[in-house]
Amino acid sequence: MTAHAMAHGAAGGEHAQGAVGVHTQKLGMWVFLVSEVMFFTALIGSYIILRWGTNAEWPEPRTVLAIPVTALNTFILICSSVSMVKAYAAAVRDDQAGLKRWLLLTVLGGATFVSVQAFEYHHLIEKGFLPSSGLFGATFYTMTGFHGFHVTCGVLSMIWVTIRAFRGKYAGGRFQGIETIGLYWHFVDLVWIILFTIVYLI
Amino acid sequence: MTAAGTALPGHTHVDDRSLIRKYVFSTDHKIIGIQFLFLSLFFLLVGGLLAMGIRWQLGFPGQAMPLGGWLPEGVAPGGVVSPKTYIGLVTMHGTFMIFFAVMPLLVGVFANYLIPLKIGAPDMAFPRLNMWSFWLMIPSGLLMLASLFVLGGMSVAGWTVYAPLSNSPDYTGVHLGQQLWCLSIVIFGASSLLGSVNYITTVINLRAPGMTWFRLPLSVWALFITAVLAILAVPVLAGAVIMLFFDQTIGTHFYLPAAGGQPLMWQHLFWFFGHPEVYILILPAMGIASDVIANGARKPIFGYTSMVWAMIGIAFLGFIVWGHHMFQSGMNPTLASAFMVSTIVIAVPSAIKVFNWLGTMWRGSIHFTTPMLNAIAFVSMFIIGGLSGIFMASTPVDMYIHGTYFIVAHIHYVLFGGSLFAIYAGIYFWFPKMFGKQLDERLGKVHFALTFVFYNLTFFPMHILGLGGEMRRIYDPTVYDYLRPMQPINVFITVSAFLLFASQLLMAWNIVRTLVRGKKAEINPWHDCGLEWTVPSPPPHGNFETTPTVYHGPYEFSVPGAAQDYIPVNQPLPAVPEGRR
Amino acid sequence: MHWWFPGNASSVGGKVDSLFYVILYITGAVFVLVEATLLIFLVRYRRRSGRTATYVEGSTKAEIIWTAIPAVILVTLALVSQPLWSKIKDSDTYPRNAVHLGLEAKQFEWHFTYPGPDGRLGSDDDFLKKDTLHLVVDRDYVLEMTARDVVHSLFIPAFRLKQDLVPGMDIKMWIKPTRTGVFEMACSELCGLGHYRMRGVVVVHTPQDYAAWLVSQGEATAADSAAASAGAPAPPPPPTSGRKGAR
Amino acid sequence: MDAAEHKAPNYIAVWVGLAVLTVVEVAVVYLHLPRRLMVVALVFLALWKAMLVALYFMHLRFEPKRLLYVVLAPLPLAVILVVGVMHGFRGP
Repeated sequence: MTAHAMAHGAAGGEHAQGAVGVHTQKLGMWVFLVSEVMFFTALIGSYIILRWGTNAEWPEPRTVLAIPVTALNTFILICSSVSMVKAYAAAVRDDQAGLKRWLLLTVLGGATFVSVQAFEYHHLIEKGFLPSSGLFGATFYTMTGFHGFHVTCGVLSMIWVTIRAFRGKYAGGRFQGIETIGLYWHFVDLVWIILFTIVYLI
Repeated sequence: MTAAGTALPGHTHVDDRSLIRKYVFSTDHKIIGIQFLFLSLFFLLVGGLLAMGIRWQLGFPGQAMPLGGWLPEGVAPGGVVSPKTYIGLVTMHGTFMIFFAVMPLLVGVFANYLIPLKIGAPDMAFPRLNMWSFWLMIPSGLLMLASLFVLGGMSVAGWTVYAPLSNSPDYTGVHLGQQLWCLSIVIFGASSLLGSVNYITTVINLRAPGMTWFRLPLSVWALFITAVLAILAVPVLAGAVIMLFFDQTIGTHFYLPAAGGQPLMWQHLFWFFGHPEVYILILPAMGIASDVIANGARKPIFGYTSMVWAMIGIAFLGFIVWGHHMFQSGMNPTLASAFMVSTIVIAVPSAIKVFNWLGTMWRGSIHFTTPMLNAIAFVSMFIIGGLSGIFMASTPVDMYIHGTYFIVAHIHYVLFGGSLFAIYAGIYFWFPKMFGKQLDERLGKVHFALTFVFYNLTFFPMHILGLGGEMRRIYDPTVYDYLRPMQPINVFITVSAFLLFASQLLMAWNIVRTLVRGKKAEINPWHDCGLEWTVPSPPPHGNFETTPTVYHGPYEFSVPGAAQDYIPVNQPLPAVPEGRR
Repeated sequence: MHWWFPGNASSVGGKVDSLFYVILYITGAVFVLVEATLLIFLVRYRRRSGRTATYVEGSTKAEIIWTAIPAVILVTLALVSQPLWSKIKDSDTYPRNAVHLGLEAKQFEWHFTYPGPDGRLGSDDDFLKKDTLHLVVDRDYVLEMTARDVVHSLFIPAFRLKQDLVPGMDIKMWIKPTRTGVFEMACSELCGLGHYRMRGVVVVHTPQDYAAWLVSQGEATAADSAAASAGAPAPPPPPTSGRKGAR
Repeated sequence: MDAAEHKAPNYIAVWVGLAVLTVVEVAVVYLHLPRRLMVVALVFLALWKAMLVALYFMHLRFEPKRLLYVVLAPLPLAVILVVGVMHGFRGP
């Protein structure tokens, strides 16, 4: 939507604005996310297939997983999504202080999410719920594990982006990088919204 | 690594990058394409060597292989291929050829090299990601190579690694080999993903002024559509393989029925990737062949628009036909019928393409250059591969020929007769641009003729074997009474295959000799219209001094009223003719 | 001589074969036409001095023709294939009075379960035979198949039948032999190191021979078999006539 | 430039919306509704939340239509895959 005037500076120079009317970096990220959708389709699809496509026995997720904690964690991830989008809004306004503050909050939110997930894993494993504990264990750890891996990657790149922000790399309207990484961040949030519902609640 | 750079002829332009940046960790799409070229030709050789092992055992079961005595006792006791080694060879031949030879040859080499040059861009949209796409192939390939030598042996589950055979060492004794296979494929998926993101973004956003969608060369269209297929299909494979890896390592049971898992789910996920993969392996070949045929016939491509729509149709339908690999798998027979219909429908766009190639040659002025010869071979062999596919599409007939040598013949008519001939056409065609030197035409034609003959002698008889009921992937067909009379065919195939392999060395020799002391190539040796032929050979870093402007479609050959029989796309058409593009 | 289909010996084989020949003739004709056209074009339109290529961009009429014709032919093929397919693979259409046999595949062995004198599978008098399937000619059978370890595939070339056996799934296949003799069966899905030697045979008997075989196996009394047939020859060597015959 | 630049969506409102929907989701689970109703409600709520994120946080509402097509491309394939495989297993 926004970055038209700032198209330069990214790889490709004068070509940055192309036929779809979308910045090259943003388009690239979207194409990448499309493939991520297919990756999670394989994992989530397998879960759906194994749980509802066959006659396998399936425990009530509530009886195994702690829903209140995870609901809180979901809320934390949503908050980090909001802080991300606020960081982006600040970058568009060239409000550098706001950008740094919101980015730090985002990193914090993401890191908290991963920590809570690690805590949850630890707890579940102590209870004896393992990847080898039937299909539910297998699908649960695979899906949430790969989501957690994505969040971790997101946190790491967000730390890198924050460092760059402190160095003033996004000043003067060069905010395309913030929007691009933001897309990834929101996508991870979106996947979690789906996962939380179909793995924990249903 | 591949020492691609060292063989490059000297650059004259000013370029202040260090040698390592220029030739090893280069972000230049042309260098990356050339790196892919040498890497995948190496794997083509590996895959070919493995095939020779397979053929020896099938032609002369139980006899010591020439040089087989050099192999360790565990692999080939007394020089004879053991059953385990045999299935390993079958598995790794397929794996190397599909993932590490043909796919990178088509996508890694030609998409990288051609897309920016042909659309008038200075480089890919994300040059650094592009570099990573190549450098991820290295660990992926190394892991796959390493899996040949690890404890427990290489994967023996076929290139389709059907679960549960691949799930557990209980069934085959293979553990590390299969795990490395999985890791390698996941890394391969990441590499392919980075490449595809680049190709798609580049084609959408970096086209030069005037290079509209329907002025794109068909090769670029094909590579673009291929990238779309890859981006949608490869992640599914990655997901499926990761679950397989977990089954092997951390005790999950995705595909193990004992704990409620579903072996058929592997087949579904694999073929959901696998069938688009088939088109990933053939669409770029179609695109390359289209470019070369228009050039060789000195005529515009017949029905350019329908060629584009046929490819789009193939890509779309390619996602709803995966079940035809599983007709006999115990899948719901009603669903199989649905897959039969979609499979049969997908033959139509393929037919359209063949007719359009014929239409392109009709009333042309066909120059029998080496690239053109290979492209013609591509068309004629693809016809056979396409027609033999119809037998499998019909579910009752498939019941008999499924899993027999008929399938092996079919896949090789499509992947060797189709893809590889087009790859050869592409290499002969663009080699002068890549290296600034012209491959020896005479040697090229000899190579073509020998390949064409021995290729057909190798693979055509496999149809007969299949109809006689010979199963694929069996170590020793002479175990069966009804197969024994056909053993002479196997011997014949084996001899032909050896000669086919030997013929390929001619090409290797041609490449090496040309690189060392080849004839210097002109800027536009084939008198082609594409943008890549308007820049020096090899093109400088950044490709174009000024961004070119495109005035018309890619195949303006023999335009009436024009001074020469081709009009480069960056020159306007003469005023009169009725051709609009 | 043996470089083609093994002689057919089942109720569906003839239909599969004729469908194959239909496709072979169609594709063969297309093959000859298209490749001949290609060759003619290559000769006729080769580069010659004094002749230039004609600038043609395409023809909508031609495109429509060569889209429509293959489409019609192919859809017809699908329509022709569909009923035969359902008849072979859809277990709802199998004959009601068919004899049910069990088959469990494990690595490199076929375990066939026979219903015994009571004719019902799953009762005490069931008996098991490895790697050999004994059938009576012209009788309907339904194989109830599963696999113990990995995916196998039962392939009886002379019957033109093939069906994967998947662990955890029960799959039924209808068989009706039409000719006596001994026919080989194989596994056609890679199932491990011994895949190539997962061989078995189908012995198709006349009713009398079958009864005698049952007696010889101790699975039926002479009285039972006498009821089924008159005068069965003593220990019956499997008939060797028609062995994988291509007659 | 385009619309979004001028009227940036109210991100806080979206955030509140997401938070409320999450609470409703958890409530639905503990309400002991009939199973089928619960599943339908949960799927509906999850899709609603996902839409909010995609449309506002990822700005899809303000992007050109053509980008939307790119983004939506995999969804039918995902449905085809899951539905296809589930039908692939023989009926009970």
